[in-house]
This record gives sequence, C-alpha cells and structure tokens, in this order.
Amino acid sequence: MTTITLDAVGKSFGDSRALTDISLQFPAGSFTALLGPSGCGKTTLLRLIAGFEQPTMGVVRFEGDVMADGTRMVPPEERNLGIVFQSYALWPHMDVAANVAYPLKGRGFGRAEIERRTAEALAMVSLTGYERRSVDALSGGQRQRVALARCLVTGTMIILLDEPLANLDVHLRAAMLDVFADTHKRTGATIVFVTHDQSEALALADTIVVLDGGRVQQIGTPEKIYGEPANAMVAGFVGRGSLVAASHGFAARGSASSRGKVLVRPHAVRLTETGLPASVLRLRYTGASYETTLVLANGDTLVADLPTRRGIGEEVRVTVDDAWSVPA
Amino acid sequence: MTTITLDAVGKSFGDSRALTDISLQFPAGSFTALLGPSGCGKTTLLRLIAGFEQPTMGVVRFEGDVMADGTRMVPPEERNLGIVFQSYALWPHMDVAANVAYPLKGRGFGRAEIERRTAEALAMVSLTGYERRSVDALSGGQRQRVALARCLVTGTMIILLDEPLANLDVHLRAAMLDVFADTHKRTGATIVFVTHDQSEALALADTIVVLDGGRVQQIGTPEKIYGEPANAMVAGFVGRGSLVAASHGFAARGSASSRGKVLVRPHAVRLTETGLPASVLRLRYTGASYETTLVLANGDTLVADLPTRRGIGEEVRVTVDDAWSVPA
Amino acid sequence: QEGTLVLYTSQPQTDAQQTADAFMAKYPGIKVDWVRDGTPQIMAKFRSELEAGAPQPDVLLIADVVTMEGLKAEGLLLDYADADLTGYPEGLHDEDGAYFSTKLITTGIVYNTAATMIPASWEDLTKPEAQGQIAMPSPLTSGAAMIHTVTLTENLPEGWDFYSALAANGAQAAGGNGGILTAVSGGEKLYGMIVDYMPIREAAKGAPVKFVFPTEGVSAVTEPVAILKSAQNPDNAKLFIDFLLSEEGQQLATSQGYIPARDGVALPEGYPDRSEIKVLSYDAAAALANDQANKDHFAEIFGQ
Amino acid sequence: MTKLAGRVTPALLAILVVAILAALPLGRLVVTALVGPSGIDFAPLLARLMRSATQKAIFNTLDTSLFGALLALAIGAPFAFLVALTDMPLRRAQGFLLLLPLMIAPQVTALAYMQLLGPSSALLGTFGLAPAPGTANPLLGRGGIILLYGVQHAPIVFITLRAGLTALPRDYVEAARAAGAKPWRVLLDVIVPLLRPYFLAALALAFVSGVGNLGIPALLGMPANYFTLATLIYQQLAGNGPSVLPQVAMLSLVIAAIAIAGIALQSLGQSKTGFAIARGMPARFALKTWRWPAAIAGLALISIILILPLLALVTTSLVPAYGVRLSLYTVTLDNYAEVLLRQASTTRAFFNSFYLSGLAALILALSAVPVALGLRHLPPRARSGLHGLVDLPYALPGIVLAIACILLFLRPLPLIGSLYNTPWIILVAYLMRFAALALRPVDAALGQIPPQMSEAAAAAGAGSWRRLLTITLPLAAPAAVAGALLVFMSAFNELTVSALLWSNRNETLGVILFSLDEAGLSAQASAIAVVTVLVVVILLLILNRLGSRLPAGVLPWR
Ligand SMILES: Nc1ncnc2c1ncn2[C@@H]1O[C@H](COP(=O)(O)OP(=O)(O)OP(=O)(O)O)[C@@H](O)[C@H]1O
Ligand SMILES: Nc1ncnc2c1ncn2[C@@H]1O[C@H](COP(=O)(O)OP(=O)(O)OP(=O)(O)O)[C@@H](O)[C@H]1O
Ligand SMILES: [Mg+2]
Ligand SMILES: [Mg+2]
Repeated sequence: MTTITLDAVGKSFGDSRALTDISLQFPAGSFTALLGPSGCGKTTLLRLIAGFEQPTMGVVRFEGDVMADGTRMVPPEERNLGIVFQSYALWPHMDVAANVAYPLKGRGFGRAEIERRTAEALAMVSLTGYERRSVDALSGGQRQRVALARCLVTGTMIILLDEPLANLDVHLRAAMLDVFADTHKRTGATIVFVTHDQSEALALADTIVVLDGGRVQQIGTPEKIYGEPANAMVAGFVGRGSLVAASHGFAARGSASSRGKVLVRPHAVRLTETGLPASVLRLRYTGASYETTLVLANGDTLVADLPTRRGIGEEVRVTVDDAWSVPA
Repeated sequence: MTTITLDAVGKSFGDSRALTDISLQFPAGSFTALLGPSGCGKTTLLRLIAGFEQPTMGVVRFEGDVMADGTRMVPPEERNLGIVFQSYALWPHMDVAANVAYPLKGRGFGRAEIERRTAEALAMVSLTGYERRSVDALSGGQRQRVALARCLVTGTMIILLDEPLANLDVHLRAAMLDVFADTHKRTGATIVFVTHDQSEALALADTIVVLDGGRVQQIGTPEKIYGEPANAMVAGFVGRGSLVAASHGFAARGSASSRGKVLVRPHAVRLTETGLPASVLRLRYTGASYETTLVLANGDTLVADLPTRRGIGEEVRVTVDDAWSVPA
Repeated sequence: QEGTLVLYTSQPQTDAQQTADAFMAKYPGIKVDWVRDGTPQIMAKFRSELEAGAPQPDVLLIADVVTMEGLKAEGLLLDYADADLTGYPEGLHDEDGAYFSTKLITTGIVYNTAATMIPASWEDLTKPEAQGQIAMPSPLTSGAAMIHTVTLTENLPEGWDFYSALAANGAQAAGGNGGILTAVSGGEKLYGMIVDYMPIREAAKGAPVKFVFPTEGVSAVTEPVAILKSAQNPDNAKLFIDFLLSEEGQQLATSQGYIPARDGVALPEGYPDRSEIKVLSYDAAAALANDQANKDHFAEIFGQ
Repeated sequence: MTKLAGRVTPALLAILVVAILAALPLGRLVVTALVGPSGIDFAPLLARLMRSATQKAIFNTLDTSLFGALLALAIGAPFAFLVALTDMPLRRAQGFLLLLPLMIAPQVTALAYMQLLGPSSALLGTFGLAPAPGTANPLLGRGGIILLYGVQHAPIVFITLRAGLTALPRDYVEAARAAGAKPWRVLLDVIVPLLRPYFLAALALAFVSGVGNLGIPALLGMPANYFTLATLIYQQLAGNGPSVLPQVAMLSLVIAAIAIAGIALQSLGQSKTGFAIARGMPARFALKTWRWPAAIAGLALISIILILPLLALVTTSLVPAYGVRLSLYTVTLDNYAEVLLRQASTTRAFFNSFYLSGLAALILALSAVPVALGLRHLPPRARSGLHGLVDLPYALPGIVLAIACILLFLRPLPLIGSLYNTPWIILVAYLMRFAALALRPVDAALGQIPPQMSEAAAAAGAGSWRRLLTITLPLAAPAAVAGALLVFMSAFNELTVSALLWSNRNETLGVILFSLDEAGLSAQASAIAVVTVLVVVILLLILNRLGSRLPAGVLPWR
C-alpha cells in the first residue's frame, strides 16, 4: 500500500516544457488512469514516478518519503515498482520465461518458486507454452503480454503501465483488463495507467487524470469526467461528445450560461418528430449502431448513435435528452 | 488501381505454420481490414503482400502479374507500395522531414516538389512544424504519425497498414481514420489494413477478412461480419456479443438449429417485465452506458448495455430483440 | 659457485640456450637467467632499466665492440684484469679487461647461385654486373654493420669512396643480416654483405647461396662479453667469462658454427683454413669517437 | 541515494582505468622526452621535428595508415555485409577465414607476400611467371605497405562492422525497400548511416593499427629506404647511445600526435552523440541469383589475401632453407621438428602467448563494458577525448610502449611489488596496448542499446551491478566478444611489446619468431607461423563447437 504524491512537479527537456506544475495524489490502492492526447506528457509523468527522470522542480513522494526533488533522487531499483513500457523493452537475449522471471531473481526465491510464479504470470496473460520462445519471434501483441507478465510477476505495490493494451485485440484487452482489475483487488497495489483509450480509462480506473499540454485539466471519477467535464478540452476529449452553442436551448445540467457551450453525448440524441431540424452529414458503422453526424441549422454538428442507416443529406429532427454546460 | 490476389497461399516458419491456404482477392480500390486475435498471422499476411516474405506455397499476384510464388519473387522495392510498420521503423539518423521525404528521393522529383509534398504529408498528419525534430525526441503517437506520412507521401496505389493507429488517442485516431478515408477516396488506392481493433475495421473497411490460427474465417462487409458471423470464432471475436444456447428460444435469424448457439449483441438486450429471469454478474462503465453481464438460469452469460447502474446480484428479466444462429 | 647469473645477450636463441646450458652443466650450482634479443632491443631494455635505476644483468654478451666501448666510456663496465688470456692473440681483447672477444664473426660477400658474376673481392661489388643487385645491412640499424663499414673505409684504399661507388651502383642498405640472407636466398638481390655463419649454415642445408671471403680481407666483430659494474653476482660473472674464454667455451663456438677467437681451436665445417681468412684491423675507441660522424657520412651517401 | 553517486562513480572509475591504461605510459614518455637535466626542454623535440627525415616519416606514416585503413575498409566492409546480412553460401566459413590474416604476425605476412611475388615464388615459378633473380620485389615501398595494411587490418574492420550489422533490425531495411529503394540504396541511405559509429570505430582502429605497425614497414619499407615513424624509431634505437631514450620518446610523441589527429577527425565525423536502434528481427537480404557469384568472389578474395600467402608460408616451411625450390627431393619436415621438438622454448612460447593473450582478452572484454558505460556518463567531448587517449598506446610502436612499461614497473611499486621479470608486466603491457581494440566495438554497441532495456531492469529491482551483468553485458556481448577476439589474436602474434619485456622462460611466440627472423631462419619462422595458424584455427573451431550455446551473433562468423 503506497500513496504516491506529486507536489508542484515540473519537467523540462532543455527548453521545452513537458510537464508544468503537476500536483497529484495517487492514494494507496487507487487505480488511476492518465488520459490525454499524444505528446501531452503522460509517459513523462510515469517516468518521473518510476525514477527514470528527475523532476526539474517539485517533489515526488512515496508514502511521505521523498523519492525525488530538484537535487536528490532515489534510483528506480530501490522504488520497488513494476512498469510496462510503451516499447515493451523486452530483453532480446532472454527467452520469454527468462524475461518474466527476471524480477524474481535476486529476491531470495527458490528455483521451483520462481518457476511456479513465472508460469502463473504467463498463464495470466495467456502465454503458457511460449516459455522457451525468443522474444524476437513473437508478434506485437505477444510481446506486449510478455511485458505485462514481467510487471505482474512480483506483486509489487506500485504498478505503472504505459499503454499496456495498445496492441491487443478487444478480447485479449478485455481479458487483460480483468487481469488488472483482479490484480488490483487482490494486491491492493497502487496502479497508474497511461492510456489514450478512454474506454479503457472509463472502464478500469477509479480516478481519471486528464492531461493536456503538460498540465492537469481535470481529476475525478470516470462518471464525473464523462458526465461533468471541467472544461472544453476535457469535454471534447473524453467520449464522443459534441460541443454546441448553448443558444439551442437544450436542457443542460451545470451552471448554464447562454454564451457558453453545452456538451451533448451521442446516446442522449434521439430522432423525434418535434425536435430541432438537422441534416445527416456523415455515417460510420460501429456494429451496434450507426454513428451519425448531424448538422444543425447554425452549422453546429451533433453526433448521434442511431440504430438504422440514414441517407447522407437526409433531413431529420433531433431531441436532446441530456446535456452539460461546459464551464468556460 | 491494383488488384491484389492471393491464391492458396501458405507460409511456414520452420516447423510452425503461420498461414494456411489463404485465397483472397483485394479488388483495386478496395479498403480491406484484416482482423483477428494476436498472433493469428495478420502481420505475416501483410509481409507476404509487401514482398518481405516469400510464400511457402501459393501465388501472390498484383493485377495478374505474379509477384511471388514458391520459387520467384519480385522484390518489395519494385512493387511500388506504401507500408506502415507496427514498430514504425523510423530511421533515427534522419529528422522527421527526411524520413517522410525519403520515398520521394530517386523518383526524379525536384527539390521544391519534394519539399512541397513532404510538407503536405506532414500537414495531413498534423505534424507541421516538426520537420527538423529528431525522431528520437518524439512521443509514441508522434512517431506513428511520421510513419503514416512517410507511407502517404508518394501516393502509391497499394497501401499496407500494420496497426497504424494502435498508439493514437481516440481523437487523433478519428482524424487519422478520416485521413485514410480521404486518401482512399482521392487516390483510389487498394488499402489493406491490419488491426486488432474491430471498431476501426467496422468503421473504415468496405471488406473485412477475419483470420484465426493462420486461416481465413470469414470475408464480408462489416455489416455481414457483425450481423451474420460465419462461425463461432467470428461471432465471438467481432463485437461484444454473447453466445448462448439456442434452447433459450430467442428469435434468431439464420438457419436455426436447436443444438447450436445463438449470438446476442448487447444492444439487442432489453430489461422487461416479462423476459427470461437473469441476475447481474458484473458491471463496467463505458461512459455512454453500463456494460452489464447477466447470468441466465442455465449459466449462460449475456452482455447488455444498460442505461442505468444495477446492483451486483440484482434479479432482472431480459428480452432479446435480435439474435443470429451461428452455423456450427 | 652457486647462486644466479643474469645474462643479456644478442646471440641467436639456440646459441644462447646452448651457451647457458653448457655453463650450467659445468657449474650445476649456478642458475643462468638469460634474455636474448636483437642488439637494439637488448640495449633499449638495458637503457630503460638504467633510466629506471635498476639495471638487471650481470653480464652482457653482444655483437659489437663499439657499444661496449661506449659503455666502458660511461663507466658502466667492471674491469676483469685477472682474466686468463692464454692462447689469444695480442690486442684482441680490451687492454683494461673491460670486455673480451669470444669469437670472430666476419662479414664478407654472399651471392645467389643464380648470379653470373662470382664476386671475389669487395671491388667486384662496384662492377656493372652487380648494378642494383646488392643488399647490405644498414650501419644505422646494426652496430655490427657499422663496424664493418668503419673497417672497410679504414682499410680499403678508396675509403668512403668505396661506399659512394656502392651507392652509385644501386646498393641497398637496410635492416640487419637476417634480411640480407632472405633477400639473397630468395633471389631478390644477387649479392649481399653479410656475416659468415648465416650463408654458410644455410648453404649447407641447400639454400642457393655461397659465401666469399673477399681477397682484400674481411671485417670482424668479436662478440665481446663484459661484466657490468652494477652486477649483483660479479663472481659468477667472472666464472662465466672464464668459461667462454676457455678451450671448452671456444669449442662450443665452433660447434655452433662460428670462428673461435682462440688460436688453435679448429674452425667449423664450411670455412676455409684460418690462415686464409684475413681479418682487417679495427680501432674501437676511434670508432666510438667518430660514431656520429660516421653515421652522418653514411646517411649522406645513401640518402637516408 | 543521490543521483551524483550513481553517475559520477562509474565515470570516475572509468577515468581511472583509462588513466592507468593510457595516460600513465604516455605520461612517462612525455617525461622522458621533455625533461632533460635542466628541466623541461622543448628544444630537442623541435629540433627533431625540423629534420627532414622526421617530416618525411610523418608524411609516410599518415599516407600509408590512411590509405591502408581505407583499403581495409574496402575489403572488410563488403565481407561484413555479405556475412551478416545475406544468404550467401559458405558465409560462415568465409567469415571464419577472413579472421585468419589477423592471426599471422605482420612480419610473417609481409614475408609470405614477398615470397609469393618474389623471384623464388614457388607459385609463380610453377607457372613460369616468377620474376628473374635480381628483380626487386614489387611489394617494396609505399604500395606494398598500403596493400598489406589493408589485408592485415581488414579483419578488424570486418569484426567491428559485423557486430553492428547483426543488431540491425529488419524493419529499418524493409521500410526503405517499401519506399522503393534498391538494396544498394538501402545500404547507402539506411544501413551505412545507422552504423556510422561502427564504421568510424573500424576506420579509427584500422588507421591507428597502421600507425603503430612496425613489422610491415620494416620488411617492405626499410629496404626501399621508405621510412615510417615506427621504423624510424626502430632505427633510432639501434644508435643506442646514452641519449637514445629521450630521442625515441620524442618520436613517440609525434606518433601520438598523429594518432590524436586521426581520432579528432573521427569525432568530427561523429556529429551527433548517436542514436538508439530498436531491437527486432535482424535484417536479411536475399541474393538470389547472386548467391554463388558473391560466394565465389568472396572466396577468390580470401584466396588472394589468405590462402596464397599461407601456401607460400607452407611451402617455405617445407624446404630445408629459404630459397630452396620445393620438390620431392627437397621436401622436409625438419623445420617443424626443429622448432617443435628440439626447441623447448617454442612450445613454452605457445603456452605463454596463449595464456597471456587469453587473459588480456578476457580482462579487457569483461572490463570494456563497464568502462565504456562509465565513460558514457561524461559529456560527449570528454568521452571521445578519453577514447582517443585509450587509442594511443595502440598507435605507439610496441617497443616504445615496452620501454614505458619498464620505466614504470621496474622499480617495486606499493602493493604489487616489481612486475619486472614476471609475465605480468607483459600482461599489463598487453592490456595497455590492446584496450582500444576491446573498447571501440563495445562503445559503438552500447550507444545503440535503447535505454529502456536497462530501465526495465531497474524497475524490476536490479541495482546497477545486476543490470550491468544481466542486461547490458549480454546485449553488448557480441561486440565484447568481437573485441576479445581482436585482442587475443593481435596479442597472440604480437612481437614488439614482449621483445623487451620477456624474461627467461616467459618468452612469447613473437619473441621466438623475431629471433628466427633476425637470424635469417625464414624457413623455421614459416614453420612457426603455420603452426600458429593451425593452433588458432583449432581454438576457433573449439569455440565454434561451443558456439551453439552462446547467444546469437556472439561469434563473428556465425
Ligand atoms: N527525451 C526527450 N527529449 C526531448 N523532448 C522529449 C523527450 N521525451 C519527451 N519529449 C517531449 O515531451 C512531450 C511529452 O512526451 P511524452 O512522451 O510524455 O508524451 P505522451 O503523452 O506519452 O504521448 P504519446 O501518447 O504519444 O506516447 C512531447 O512533446 C515529446 O516530444
Ligand atoms: N520470423 C518468424 N519466425 C518464427 N515465427 C514467427 C515469425 N514471425 C511470426 N512468427 C509467428 O507466426 C505467428 C503469426 O505472427 P504475426 O506476427 O503474423 O501475428 P499478428 O497477427 O500480426 O499478431 P499481432 O496482432 O500480435 O501483431 C505468431 O505465432 C508468431 O509468433
Ligand atoms: Mg507515451
Ligand atoms: Mg502483427
């Protein structure tokens, strides 16, 4: 159980600032997702926590102990954490089993114990039978799973994941999500999870941190982030929402202002006989429904999930069941 | 405009068979997604088309010309195609612009023309201003976009994409999807697109090929694949469907058989007063709704997208609006 | 008659081994630690030790007397005035007993048997038939070659003009004796100036070479041996010198294929009678004094 | 706890090692060269520099070393590509054979070539092509020296480059081919620039090897009155007056300056600090119809640079005396019997050379990774400076380094006592002289290991030592083994260092060879050379047997 605290942390690479004034707390046992567009500093933040980068300013603490500030730094090997890299970072000179067993070595486990745990970790990621394979001869997704197993094998109390599921198919992904949820529940580890996939973030995390341009945009539960985004960036980034003028008069939660924007989620849009007139701009099949982009009279676009295929240019009328006044 | 034809193609690595008896046609100007679980042979198939691997058996043709069979092979550089690798494969000794401009070199373009096209390609992937950056100093998503720009820059008639969007956030992803759709429309290139993400496949492709264990499982339009999966593997893999016993008596399209399984999609499941009794097993928040796993009396599970949060263990009754008899 | 003896020598490997073995056979209590190397190397080693302040050898046994003379002038050699010199011609050894001659290694002419002109005298080397066909050790690289050069220029009537004539005839001066033998037996050069034992020994094995003692006479190095002032085992060193100068030691030289320095010891096979070998005179002290001038003179003539 | 401890300690240790291996001997030479009885005095150095002989030798040294290095690159690089990146038939055998020239001492190589092309050439003689007796050997002079530098140092280029090529992932190559680049364009545009650190390392090593070579210019240059600095120094030593050491030391400083200039040029070429190369499936080119032509061309070249001179050596070793034509009547094994059976020193020398060079190779290979890693903590400028310093002892003629070692280690030192008259002084000299051979390839390899490899291990709880042992060392192993082989083979045949440092019963092979050469016993010298080649081939074959248990890419020919 380890609480991770970042206090006014900043990080620059030469002249360019990757992170600015980040103050965050990851409570012990929490499961936090870092969400944000490419290049917003998610990986950098994770590397600061892991100890691969030293903050330019501010302090990183684990459970009150200073891990790093502007002058000192506890090296990563003494922080006792697990990490999955975006690039996997598997060791090409070891086979799959050796890669996974590596963190167990030098911790006083017997051979049989190491083998047992390794097999267990490989089973968790459905790679039983791949023990003796060279990692160079694995497919992309297989490699990612090896990296995952390597991180899970020791049962550390801090787990850092940098887009651990980016190369997995939906099913493996779902299975992995379950592995994480289980691990989390079982060990109570503090998990920080970088992702660009909001559905992952929404489904898994108990807290989501949205980053943009190296700054924190919003911190909150998935429901809060999705339902009540703190600003236009979050509103636009999380979920497939449409930001439209408040002047359309959609009933909106939050502090309404006629000059601001309101956020409308696709599932809140229905076609009715009586709604606002709109025309169909674009269609995209998603399996469950057709993601349909509608243009309102003033040119605002609205995305709706419709059960049936509409023709491009078709005139329809829309009603909005729910909307959120986005703070300016 | 180039039709790609694979004729009974097989590929083994030593003893292990990566692909078996693949016969496929990618018509000129088509946009095909290769979908399948990790390790099913998607990348290998793409590499066969690109000419990086020689088929162990069978023939690869472009527009009727034999590109490769068991004995001969046209080298990749003479196939005139663009490819984005899963690993990006950016050249670290060149800056961003040089990476993108490389395919233009040696094709008789003037300097100004090369610069213009490079700038255009970078603009397409929203990387204007990054020309002089070293690729080592880019974020994961930025790298992927550079790789994309490099593939798009020559306007070749065959574009092969190996999970080109795996590391992008939803918005960049949406933007990239538009870039592909536009490129496809503008150039009429034959695009083959490897992905593990079915929503990408469903949204973009005009044809989907589902692979498993190195064999083709189904070929068809996205609607067909989603709505009428040819077998249990496809049914289970595409979409978040549940396979339940036919004996529940849900009204099912397709050739019904009381001993087979039927596929039920989450959006076809409603809670009603009169349906089959079920209890709530698991919940997952997806933003738009709660993905709820229900257990039926016989132990079958059924996934439903419900608008409200239900308690774990709560007893409900379900009605299924649509189901598909999966051929055995 | 026990303890060790450190010997630095430029004798060939096998000869050094035999010499040490023979001495140790005679004095089983004494262990000879010997190091052999080419004269430049062994002297560089010794000089380095000197510079570092801890010279190692008790005895030096090297090819040329000029170097010995230099060491003597620097006061590095121990005089062994009581050495038993019976049987040696007057003037062969250093008069102060600083160093002693152990054998005679003469320098004459070698030719490849493919040569049309068979040389008999030094003058023959300036003939047009030898144009571009002469190899000789460079006195800049080899001390023995320097002695040879000085001896010839002192004794031949033309003096240095002889060397100018050689240079004009395309003679090539480089390296040491080993290279000359290789060049002549390999046929790259037809004639060479070389020490006697090498071609005589190789000719016996069938190499296509012959050695000539030129009519004007030959130069000779005497492979002097000396005790160093810094010697740790001066008594053993004296025993070693006595051994080399004894009849037994001289027979060893014969058996190794050298002309023994002591009168009355038979010459090895392949040599003419001792009386037919005319050894030209040589003044070591003068040579040392003029060493740099001689080198400069030679370098000038051969453009080195 | 502090970042400082983590970064500065390895750097300091590395600097210490470099100081001991390189700065110490060089500093001692500077003292000898410049400190006269009346304090520091630059006048003699300047006077020496002004002499036309010195200037000519400087020019000749630069000239032959540079073109020799380029020729070595021209020979070694294509082989490295063919062996590492293609499906050329017999490529393992070819890679193996190409290593052999390094195992033959330069003197012997020179001798073999001279035999091959001289009037007594058995080979040319058979075809009636041998030059008439009295014809000067065509190899004498500049051209021959450059040619032999090229041949002798091609294996260095080959090994260094190959270490880089095996780490090249195929995606980089395939991306270029998909972009329409023909294989040769891929080579120029992608592979060569990606491997630039390896190329520069190879070129630097080959250049410096040429600067420090004595054997080849001694045999091919001196007879033609063509002097390099190394031969000039050798000649100087023959003067052996009391002032010889300062003079030799001065000339050595000139050599050091040349080597520094060459190395500075190299770091100019290395504009960036390098870049990491992702790992992945290694690249492969299919040669198709060119498979056998390439193999045959390779074998032909190998015949010229290895087999023919080796045959010449064998021929010479089978006749009773150099210059005798080989025939049924003259053939004899007497030379072998003489050196192997009658001279106990030869077998002893084989043993001594084997364990001294083996030990040197082992120590250098093991320490190269930590040292190179430590140096990586320094700013790029300081780093390349220190690497340059390590090259210097390799650039000096061996005899000069040996003198420096005597000056340093003759007097008993605290803790270790006097190394003089023990084999250990030879070992130390080997470590000094050949450190560059081990360090260069390893440094090039380290630059290309992605930092995440080590970071992942740190996150797994591995401290810096464990990371070094379990991650960095194995990943750099191919380069380290390549370096070790270079060290071993160079030291095994080395003559000039041990010539001054050997003591009784501690003679090395080089010492024996030199003494035979000096005595004009070329036939016996050839016999030893042939046996040496055989012994090393057997050693390598044993290594090859073990090769299947070593990580991929470790053995340069596999
Ligand atoms: N070592 C570095 N040197 C210079 N700039 C860097 C370095 N590492 C990261 N950056 C820059 O810092 C910014 C944040 O990078 P980071 O890798 O943290 O992004 P990210 O949020 O992980 O993006 P992605 O989702 O694409 O992986 C980017 O603009 C990147 O170019
Ligand atoms: N060069 C190779 N040598 C041996 N086996 C290989 C090689 N390349 C691929 N394989 C194996 O072939 C199978 C198919 O691999 P491929 O890379 O095509 O999978 P994929 O469908 O792209 O998977 P992913 O989605 O994980 O990238 C895998 O089991 C893989 O381990
Ligand atoms: Mg990232
Ligand atoms: Mg793949």
